[in-house]
Amino acid sequence: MNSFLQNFPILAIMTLFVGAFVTSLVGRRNAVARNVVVAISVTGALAMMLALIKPVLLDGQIVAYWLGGWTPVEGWAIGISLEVDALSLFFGLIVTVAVFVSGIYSFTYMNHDDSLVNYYTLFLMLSGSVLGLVLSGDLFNIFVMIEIMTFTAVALTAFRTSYEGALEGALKYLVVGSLGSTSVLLGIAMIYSQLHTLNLAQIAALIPGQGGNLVTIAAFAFLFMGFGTKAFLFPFHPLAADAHAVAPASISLMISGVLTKCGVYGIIRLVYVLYQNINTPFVSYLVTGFGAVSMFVCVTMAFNQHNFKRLLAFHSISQVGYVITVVGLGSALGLSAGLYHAMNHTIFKGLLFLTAGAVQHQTGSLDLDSLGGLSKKMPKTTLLFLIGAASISGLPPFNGFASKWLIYQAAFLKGVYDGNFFYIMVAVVALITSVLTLASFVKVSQSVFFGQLPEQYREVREVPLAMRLPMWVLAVLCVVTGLFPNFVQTYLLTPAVSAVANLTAYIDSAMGAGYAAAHGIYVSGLTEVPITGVWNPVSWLLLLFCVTCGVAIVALLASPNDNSKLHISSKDETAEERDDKYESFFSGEEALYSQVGGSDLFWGFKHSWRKYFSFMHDWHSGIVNDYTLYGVVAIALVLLVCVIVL
Amino acid sequence: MLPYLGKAMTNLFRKPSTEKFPVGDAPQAAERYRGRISYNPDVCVNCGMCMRVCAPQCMHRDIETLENGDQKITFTFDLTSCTFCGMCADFCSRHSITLTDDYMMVGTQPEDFIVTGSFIKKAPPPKPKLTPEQIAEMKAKAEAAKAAKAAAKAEEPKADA
Amino acid sequence: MTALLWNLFYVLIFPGLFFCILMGILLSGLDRIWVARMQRRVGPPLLQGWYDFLKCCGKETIVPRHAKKAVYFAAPVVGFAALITIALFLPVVGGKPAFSGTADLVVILYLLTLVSVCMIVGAAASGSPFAGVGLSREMVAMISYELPFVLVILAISKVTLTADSGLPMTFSLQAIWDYQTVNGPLIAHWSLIPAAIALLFVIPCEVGMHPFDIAEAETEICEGTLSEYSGPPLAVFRLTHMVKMYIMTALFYVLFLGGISTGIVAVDVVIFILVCVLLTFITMSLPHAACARFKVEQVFQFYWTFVAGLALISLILVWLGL
Amino acid sequence: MFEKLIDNSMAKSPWIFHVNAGSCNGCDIELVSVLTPRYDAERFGFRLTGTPRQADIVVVSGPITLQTRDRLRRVLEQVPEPYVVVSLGSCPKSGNVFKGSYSIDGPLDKWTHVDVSVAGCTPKPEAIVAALAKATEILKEKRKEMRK
Amino acid sequence: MMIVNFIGSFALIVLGLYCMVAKHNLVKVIIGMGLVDYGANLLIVSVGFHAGGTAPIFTIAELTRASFFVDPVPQALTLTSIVIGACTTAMSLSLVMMLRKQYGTLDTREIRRLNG
Repeated sequence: MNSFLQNFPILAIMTLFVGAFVTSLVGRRNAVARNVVVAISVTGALAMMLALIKPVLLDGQIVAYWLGGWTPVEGWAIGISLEVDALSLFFGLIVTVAVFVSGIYSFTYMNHDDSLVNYYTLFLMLSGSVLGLVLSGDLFNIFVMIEIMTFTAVALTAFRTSYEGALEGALKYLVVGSLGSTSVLLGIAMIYSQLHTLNLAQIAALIPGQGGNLVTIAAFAFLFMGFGTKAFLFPFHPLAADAHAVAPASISLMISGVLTKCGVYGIIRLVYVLYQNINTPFVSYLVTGFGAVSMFVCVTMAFNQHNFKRLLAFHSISQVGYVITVVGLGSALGLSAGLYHAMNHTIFKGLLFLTAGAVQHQTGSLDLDSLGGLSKKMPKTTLLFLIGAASISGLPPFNGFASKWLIYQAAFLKGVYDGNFFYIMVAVVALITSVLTLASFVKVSQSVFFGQLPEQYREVREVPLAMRLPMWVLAVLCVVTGLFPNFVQTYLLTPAVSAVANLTAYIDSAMGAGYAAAHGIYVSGLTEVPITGVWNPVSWLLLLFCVTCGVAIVALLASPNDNSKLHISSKDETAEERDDKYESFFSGEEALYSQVGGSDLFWGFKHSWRKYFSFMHDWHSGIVNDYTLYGVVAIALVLLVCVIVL
Repeated sequence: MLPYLGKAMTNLFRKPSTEKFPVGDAPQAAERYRGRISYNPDVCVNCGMCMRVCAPQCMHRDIETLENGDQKITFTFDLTSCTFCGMCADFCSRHSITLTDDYMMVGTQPEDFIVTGSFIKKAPPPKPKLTPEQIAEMKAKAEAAKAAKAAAKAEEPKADA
Repeated sequence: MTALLWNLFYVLIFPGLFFCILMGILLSGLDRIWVARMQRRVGPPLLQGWYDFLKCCGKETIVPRHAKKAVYFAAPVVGFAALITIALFLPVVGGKPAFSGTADLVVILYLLTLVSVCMIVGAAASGSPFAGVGLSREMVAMISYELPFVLVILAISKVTLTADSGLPMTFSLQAIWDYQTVNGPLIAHWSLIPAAIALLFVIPCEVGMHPFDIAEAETEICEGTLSEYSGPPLAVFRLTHMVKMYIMTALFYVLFLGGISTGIVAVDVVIFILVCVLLTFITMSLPHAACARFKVEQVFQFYWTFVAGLALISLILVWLGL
Repeated sequence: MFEKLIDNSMAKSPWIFHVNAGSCNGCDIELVSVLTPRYDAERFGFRLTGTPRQADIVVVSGPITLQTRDRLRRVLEQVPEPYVVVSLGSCPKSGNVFKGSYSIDGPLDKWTHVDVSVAGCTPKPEAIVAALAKATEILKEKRKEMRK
Repeated sequence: MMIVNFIGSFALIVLGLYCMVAKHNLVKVIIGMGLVDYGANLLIVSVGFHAGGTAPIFTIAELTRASFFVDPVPQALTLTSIVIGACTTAMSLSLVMMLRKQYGTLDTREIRRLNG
């Protein structure tokens, strides 16, 4: 390995942290210098991550870097390490791309706000901490990074202090999030008490020898729930919704696209690498069950929402639920499906949050009931939103479809091969959730972008190019990763999955060759499942193109060609005088107040489930104490069940 | 739902109950159907009763005086204004208005809905002129009658007593 | 070159455009005649769908002021194209789809969703409040039938997967067809009979035929999703509706009655067409004649309790290896 | 050739949109009865649509009341070319018994061209069928003229 | 002997959680957060304690195999954790102050505009 590349992980992290520091120094007076520093930091981090693709993802090497040169002595890791295998780099790439996009977007998006130095300082700290988390090879370092992450995320959530509910959302996030941090800390303490080490590789080597040690099992429960909190799993989802809805859109992107991925990363590391107990049926049930419940509950909660970003927030948790669900299957197919969906989720949910931010930036409102008809005023944003919505709903040929398709197959095949009905039902729930997601996004598109344009938004304009550019980056990624799943599979997912499976390499590259063998770690914890069926979107797309051409030819033949009266007639929106011919048909009435509110759109569906919905509405009471109680109960239950069963 | 399914299945093999109408002749209307108005000007006495009873005022009378002093009277019935209540026919003492059973009142022009008829009303013969003697005689007759009446009145109380 | 020509033939003529339109018009005409007969009416001519299509093509297209023009025109065409694409994946004759190996059941499920979504997006783009109500109903209908549909597909996949025919592909239609060639049609598999009944119920709702046409209730919400459509785009939507009848019946044929092959293509085609016609009668004409239009929540409850229950019974039976 | 086909289909698939401009419902019921098994207008391709955007024949019943006047005008504007207006019953043509009322702003001719009228209060369904048949011929002619 | 510490940390955590769940005053909720933190810190320090060990302050030359000292890592962890806890408390208190200005109350039952 090129020794120069060896330094890239720490350099990437430090670029962001030093960038934060420099920003606060120079940015106070000079906005241009500040923006330059931010741009250099995020681009630098991205470039360094990209430079690591070749050795880590393609060649399968593992970068182990010991801070201060404190390499292990006599088989004990005494220093702090950064250990970048393909899995870490996969998440690192997700993080840096999201950070890059969010940073560029912020330049224009945040120009209405003041004290931007604080914003960028916190933003870079957040990015640095997240990157540090996924690249770290040390458990306590992970805790510190989680704390910095939570802390900066809370500060950024409350950044627009005057915004309705911003402080409230931030406080709830902080209070309930502290439960998660504490439980991670307790887990670390317990692990340390038993193993006397904090290095991930060493823990991974030592834990199987612990057998039925109650303390490590309790530590497992604590760590699982701690990372679960960071991924906003089921009983913790209300705080995600509160925080997303009130944060600036660029930060919502970070919270949903990046912070939740840290939780996912933590859980994958925990169950696949540290404890290697994913093939225990109980752990599989636990992880999959949590994922499935959050997937379903959050998508139904999204039906009740009136706020654009709050709705997106619930979907965010729902999609993370998909990821956790398949991660819990414990098969190679499931893990690769989960990683694929995690990546796609960052892309499309980032895109959706940015379009929401664009709407908020131009109209000042996020209320689904009062917005409408913006497709006329913001056509490009509408197109971007539709791409994002189609992706998240899993419509072919966008990336959401490719990953969801893998998810269904993984769940179904797991069920069939294990002869377990539970996983079949998980597959069904996943499909139904997908349809409900679609319904929810139909509601958003109808009530924000289509329909009648309210009078007060007549003067709304398209967002500037500087804001559209990051969105286009994400939209292109949506299409590209959807169109070439084989490419993604070969170059990103397979290395990451095999890195997880190849545990000995992970341990040996940190602790020295032969360490894993000495502790009896030989084989991966993954069962290989053949991937069935072929999803080849390119040929499908060609086919669709051919057919569209055919249809268009027929349509052209059918349309009268040289007659003005029988042609398509339409009226420019800007025309001053009203022409009734081009008004919407509303039984002859003037269609002025005929907008169908977003919250009423699915009353037929909601009516059938009114008991469930009213229960859920009451359950999400908005009181901090209640949310804390749910969290405490969940942690206690998981702890109890883990100790009893494992 | 099942009985409906059974019914549907049996109906499938039965003859449709649809009229053939637009192909071929229109079917006969029901007995005493009130359709297109027919007006026979030859028996009309120009009493104007029909116009009085017509709620929507669908008929219109044109009186045109001819050179010889006769009047040409034209009745016009606007079918697009008629409610086909039949009141005109009922009140027509000479049965000059009747409601036929022709219901096919379809047209593209206003003329398609006009029923009209006219007749000549002969001018009455000129009145004879009275001489002054005749007038005086008539006046005297009137006076006498008056006196007789007064006398009869005077005798009445006596009869009661 | 020959391959290209063959592909063009597939797309434009045989399982593709021409054949789909032909079958769609035929089935919709038959359906309308049957319904008329069941109501003791004469009914429209067989080619009424074709006349409707042509007439709509000859009308003016008014794009409403609130509509998003590009989406308004793109939605019907894309939806129709997606539908034709499904037809290319169905191994209707001789067990060979025109484009094999590029798709399977999940893709078809999503393409069907795409067709509905195109209608929904088009309706949303037309900016009409009635279309807003219509698209929400369309969406609820979609949520309703998707659950039983998925359960049916899972049951079928389980059966074909666990069979010892050495087939690695589970969701592949080709594999399902091959399984049926060896083991006889799936409808003869008694534990799949509830699933077949469930799929029969799914067909009319998927197509949007009368008792389930809540999205296009013409008297109630003024044509709903199609409220603002006129001219050629409307014509394409009507055509989509008709072709969908063919696609759904053909899908049932492939899933439950596949594997029948006499070896002579013409005979196979005739059998296939007859089956489609019969299925149209059972699943669309009969409920149309016998039922009034359902309410939104009734559709939802019916599909998530009764039909999904049938499909679930089937899935459990299959699971138990029966 | 294609245009000829379309012209012919125009007469074979006329869709009706019905506007009630203050009618007493008598004519409306008779119009619906045209679609019943006995008269079965569907055999000529007639179909009641819910929106003027898809209409070929607009059937107006009722005197034009002040309340319905603007709505009627809006609906008539929203019908795509070519289309035919049929006035159903006596009211739209004259106002019938409501003639001269303060709340009537008729007749229909004041607001649009009326192609076919049916008299009667109410017309018999056979008469309506005949009127619609006439309307389809006019529709075809209109389309032909527009093409030229 | 360490059992007392473990019981103490357990008690602190439970007390803190009780505060967070049952108290409706935001300041008390934050005190609860602090208590949970302290409990966790106590646990970590206790984990690294060896009875009879010396303070882990050495130069490289003094370090031998026979040296017996308490584990330094948990103490480092605790220090870090205490710092983080202080930050969190400061942050939450500042949020509480601003909330008080905006909502005019500290009662959690009234600070629930984001719900449902």
